[in-house]
Amino acid sequence: MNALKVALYILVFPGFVFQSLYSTFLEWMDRKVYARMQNRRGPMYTGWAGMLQPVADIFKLLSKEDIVPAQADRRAFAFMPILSLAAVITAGLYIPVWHLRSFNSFEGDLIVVAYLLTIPSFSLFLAGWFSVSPYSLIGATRVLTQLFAYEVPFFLAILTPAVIAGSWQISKVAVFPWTATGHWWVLPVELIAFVVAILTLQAKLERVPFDIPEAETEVVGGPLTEYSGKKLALFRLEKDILMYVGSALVACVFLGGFGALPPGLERSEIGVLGVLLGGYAPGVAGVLLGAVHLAVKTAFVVFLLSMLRAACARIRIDQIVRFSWRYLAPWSVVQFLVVLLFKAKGAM
Amino acid sequence: MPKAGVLVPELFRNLRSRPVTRFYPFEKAEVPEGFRGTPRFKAENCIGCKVCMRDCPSDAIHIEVQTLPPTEPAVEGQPAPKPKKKMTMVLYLDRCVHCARCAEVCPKDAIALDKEFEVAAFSRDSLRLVQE
Amino acid sequence: MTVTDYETDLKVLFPGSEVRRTQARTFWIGIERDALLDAVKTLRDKLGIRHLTTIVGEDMRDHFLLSYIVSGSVVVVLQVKVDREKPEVPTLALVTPGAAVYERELHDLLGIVPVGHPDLRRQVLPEDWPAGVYPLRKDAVLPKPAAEAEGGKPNA
Amino acid sequence: MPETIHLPIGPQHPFLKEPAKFDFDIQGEEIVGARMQMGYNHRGIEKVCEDRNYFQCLFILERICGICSHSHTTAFVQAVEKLLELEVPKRGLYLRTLVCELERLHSHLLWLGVAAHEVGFDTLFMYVWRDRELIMEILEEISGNRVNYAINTIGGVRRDLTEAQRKKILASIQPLLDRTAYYAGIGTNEPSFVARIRGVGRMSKERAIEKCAVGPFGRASGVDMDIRRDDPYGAYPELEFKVITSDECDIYGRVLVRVYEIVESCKMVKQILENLPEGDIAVKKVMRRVPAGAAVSRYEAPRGEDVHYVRGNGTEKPERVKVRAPTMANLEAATESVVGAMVADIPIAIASIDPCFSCTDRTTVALKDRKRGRRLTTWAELRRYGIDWYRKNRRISF
Repeated sequence: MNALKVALYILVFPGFVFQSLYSTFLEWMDRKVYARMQNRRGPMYTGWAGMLQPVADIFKLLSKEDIVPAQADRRAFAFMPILSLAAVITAGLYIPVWHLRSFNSFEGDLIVVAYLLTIPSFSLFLAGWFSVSPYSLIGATRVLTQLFAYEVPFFLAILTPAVIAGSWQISKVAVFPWTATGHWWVLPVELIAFVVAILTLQAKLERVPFDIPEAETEVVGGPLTEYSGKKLALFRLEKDILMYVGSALVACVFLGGFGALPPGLERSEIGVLGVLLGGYAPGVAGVLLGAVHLAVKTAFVVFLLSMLRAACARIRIDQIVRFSWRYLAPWSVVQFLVVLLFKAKGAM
Repeated sequence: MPKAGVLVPELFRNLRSRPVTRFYPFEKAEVPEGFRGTPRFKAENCIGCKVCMRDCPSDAIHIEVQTLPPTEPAVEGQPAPKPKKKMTMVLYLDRCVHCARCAEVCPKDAIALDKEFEVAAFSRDSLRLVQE
Repeated sequence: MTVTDYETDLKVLFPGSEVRRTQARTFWIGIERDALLDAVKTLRDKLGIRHLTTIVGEDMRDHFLLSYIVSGSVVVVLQVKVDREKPEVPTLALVTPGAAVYERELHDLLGIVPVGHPDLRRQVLPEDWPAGVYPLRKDAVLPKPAAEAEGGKPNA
Repeated sequence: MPETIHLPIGPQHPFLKEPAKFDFDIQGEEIVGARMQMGYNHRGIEKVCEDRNYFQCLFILERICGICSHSHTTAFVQAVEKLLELEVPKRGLYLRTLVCELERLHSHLLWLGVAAHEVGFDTLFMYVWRDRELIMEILEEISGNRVNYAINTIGGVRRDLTEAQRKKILASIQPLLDRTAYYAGIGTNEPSFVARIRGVGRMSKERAIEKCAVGPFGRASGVDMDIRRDDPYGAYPELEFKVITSDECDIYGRVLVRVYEIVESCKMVKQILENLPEGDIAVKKVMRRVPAGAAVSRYEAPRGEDVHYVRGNGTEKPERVKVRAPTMANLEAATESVVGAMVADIPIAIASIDPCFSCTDRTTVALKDRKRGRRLTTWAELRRYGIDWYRKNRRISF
């Protein structure tokens, strides 16, 4: 019975099926918002207002001819999309979707998720490396260079709320502002870390202005230049799910949670803001509200990402390294110091 | 001096305004007066001077002049009636560049360009227009 | 300096050649092949006319005529006759690097060899174009496409 | 010393809107060597013109390029008019110049959009192209079609401008100026965009002169050259305008030059429409036979100096037509300016001259294995192979 439940968790909710569907919805939203900001219409015809377009795109790719370059390492070439997809789905299982505790939650899952989210970058690098084409090679080295640029600020940023909450568990970090020991105003304190997290998440997702590894006009498709058919479809699905997991992670740790409290924590008085931003409800209502709450938060983060995509030009690889180490990393450290100062004063 | 996010107000303005994209295959754009579309032939005006053939830059027009056999027998003593001529224009639309030179040089206005702009086809044969 | 001043100066600088003026500010000067480099340098140093607009190659049937269009405040067309049997000219690419592309084009289309050109690759013709066929020569026999397009107008 | 990799770009590549081939030697992200190869768009138009009469040539030459189609016909008809010694009526010249300037507006806006797209700034690209429709609609209104206007004829223009059209164009100039000012603000203020164009693709004034660079590319390096002022034609002697130059010598300068040229062009369009003389638009009777002789005609196309050289021989057909498009003069220089920059700068640096390979080339090429130096296949073989493959494997015949 228990095994069946776990299988359901992994395959259906909050696992593969839910993640695929919700992430394609997020992709649709991203495309629609991006298009409207550019005064275009975006996807129109598949489903209501083109809602099924991302699904259709993936099915189209699945039905396309699959070509493997003659010089590429066939097994590694085929393995990379599966590896990265598996990594992001696993990471997604730790996101507290309907509940403030995911079924496999444990003390330290924040670290696990953060590490699992670096695997797609590495597999993308290896995918480019095994393709053996100049464009893939350049793209692959760019993936790695960019990884070194954004990874440290990203970690520093998402660990800041954890330090405040004094826990490495996503659900506890999420619910901390509404517990008896926490306060809702820890959320504005984390503002710098939130901005850094959004920027680095954009870099992780390789979207404008940080779509350097896949810059179409420069290196065609970057590491994915030689990919086609099913393998490319898997990579695309991975990209979508990565967007969902990344945004959901940022939303959870920075924007507060909603749902049932994990054991060992007590609830504080919920004010107006608490009701708006998160809070607590028991039973089925808690489950539903929790899920809706997370969906809305995630969509908000994706909206910010779309806006960032629309407002900028792509920068160069040397510029992102400089930007990251000159601004993002120092500011995350400053945020850390601020938080430590608060903690030392006993304010939290 | 560079300022971050200069485009953001415009982004929000556009988010609220109506998109400018037209639903092309369903809503067609109006072409202006004097649009140069497909050359159309009026056989009754044509005198068979073939100036259009001479000046067509892409060699897309072919005018055939066919002399029809007289319908009435010639009457003794009177001048023979002028033989009637039948004009046919073969237009190779796959070659036509829509420059309207034919319409411009035609002395009798036997060629005029219509407003048809969706002239793509799957085979060249369907682009060979015989107009009488 | 007015256009007339240029005319006087050009007549002084090119005493052996006829300086013909047309179209308000264009001067046509016929010069010898070997005098070309000096002429370009003279124009550049004495009159400040240094922008090489283009080089036009023509097949005049008994000889080739190259027109070097050099411009500044006025346009000077230096016309050089080239022997059909020995189609060679000194290269300008070392004096005016911008001339390199035009000389490559001449070499492709007319078969005129700019002697001393640093990089004489093919410029416009395909790599499987037959050697020795120069399309802009009047006597060139051009390869016809092997197949006709189906349904199209028959080739005359 | 890192390993040098050979990076081929083209003939097909997302950043190339038309086929051309570039070979770069790169070490990591840095470019250490650059070569280019044109000819993928060579259509033999110069040869074709020898076999056509002057009016046919006119329309063939118009199809050299989709963006600067009016440039080529104007340069050509000017040369023929010189040979025929025709005096074009004032109104004809003004209308011709009007289309010239409208074409420059639409070309520069197009370029700004493409440049933004090359650095991934798609939002600016969409906005600019949306507002470019203003100009496209005006051109459509005047000439009938959007791309090849076919407005020129030997001895004048083919269509007159009605009073209603004149008013309509005048009304749409001000919104366009406002939008241009806004884009100038975005182009110089958005940090990510400025970071990509400032100091990139440098070309010194000396090198630009040596390489005979023309147009906005040369002017952005401080080469003060503009055919409209130096060798005036059309209605330009009677118009007031500034020649925009910049000493930035980089892509930033080229953006500035083009944006301010848009403003100048708007002013010129206004002047033309306000002072449009009455009268004929074309010479009534034009000789079909052009006397023997040669004429050079220079024209300031949106991309720079466009030159046509026409030699008549007393018949209806020209003896020789030579076209030198502005991209031809700039492309080598632009390729050179990339050396020392980074791979990411290639698209924007090449695009900064607004390359138009259709203009520059006027056939096809075999694939060649560079390492082993042997020919792999010709286009004809490749085409045959493709057809056979599909017939065999997909049962599709062509």
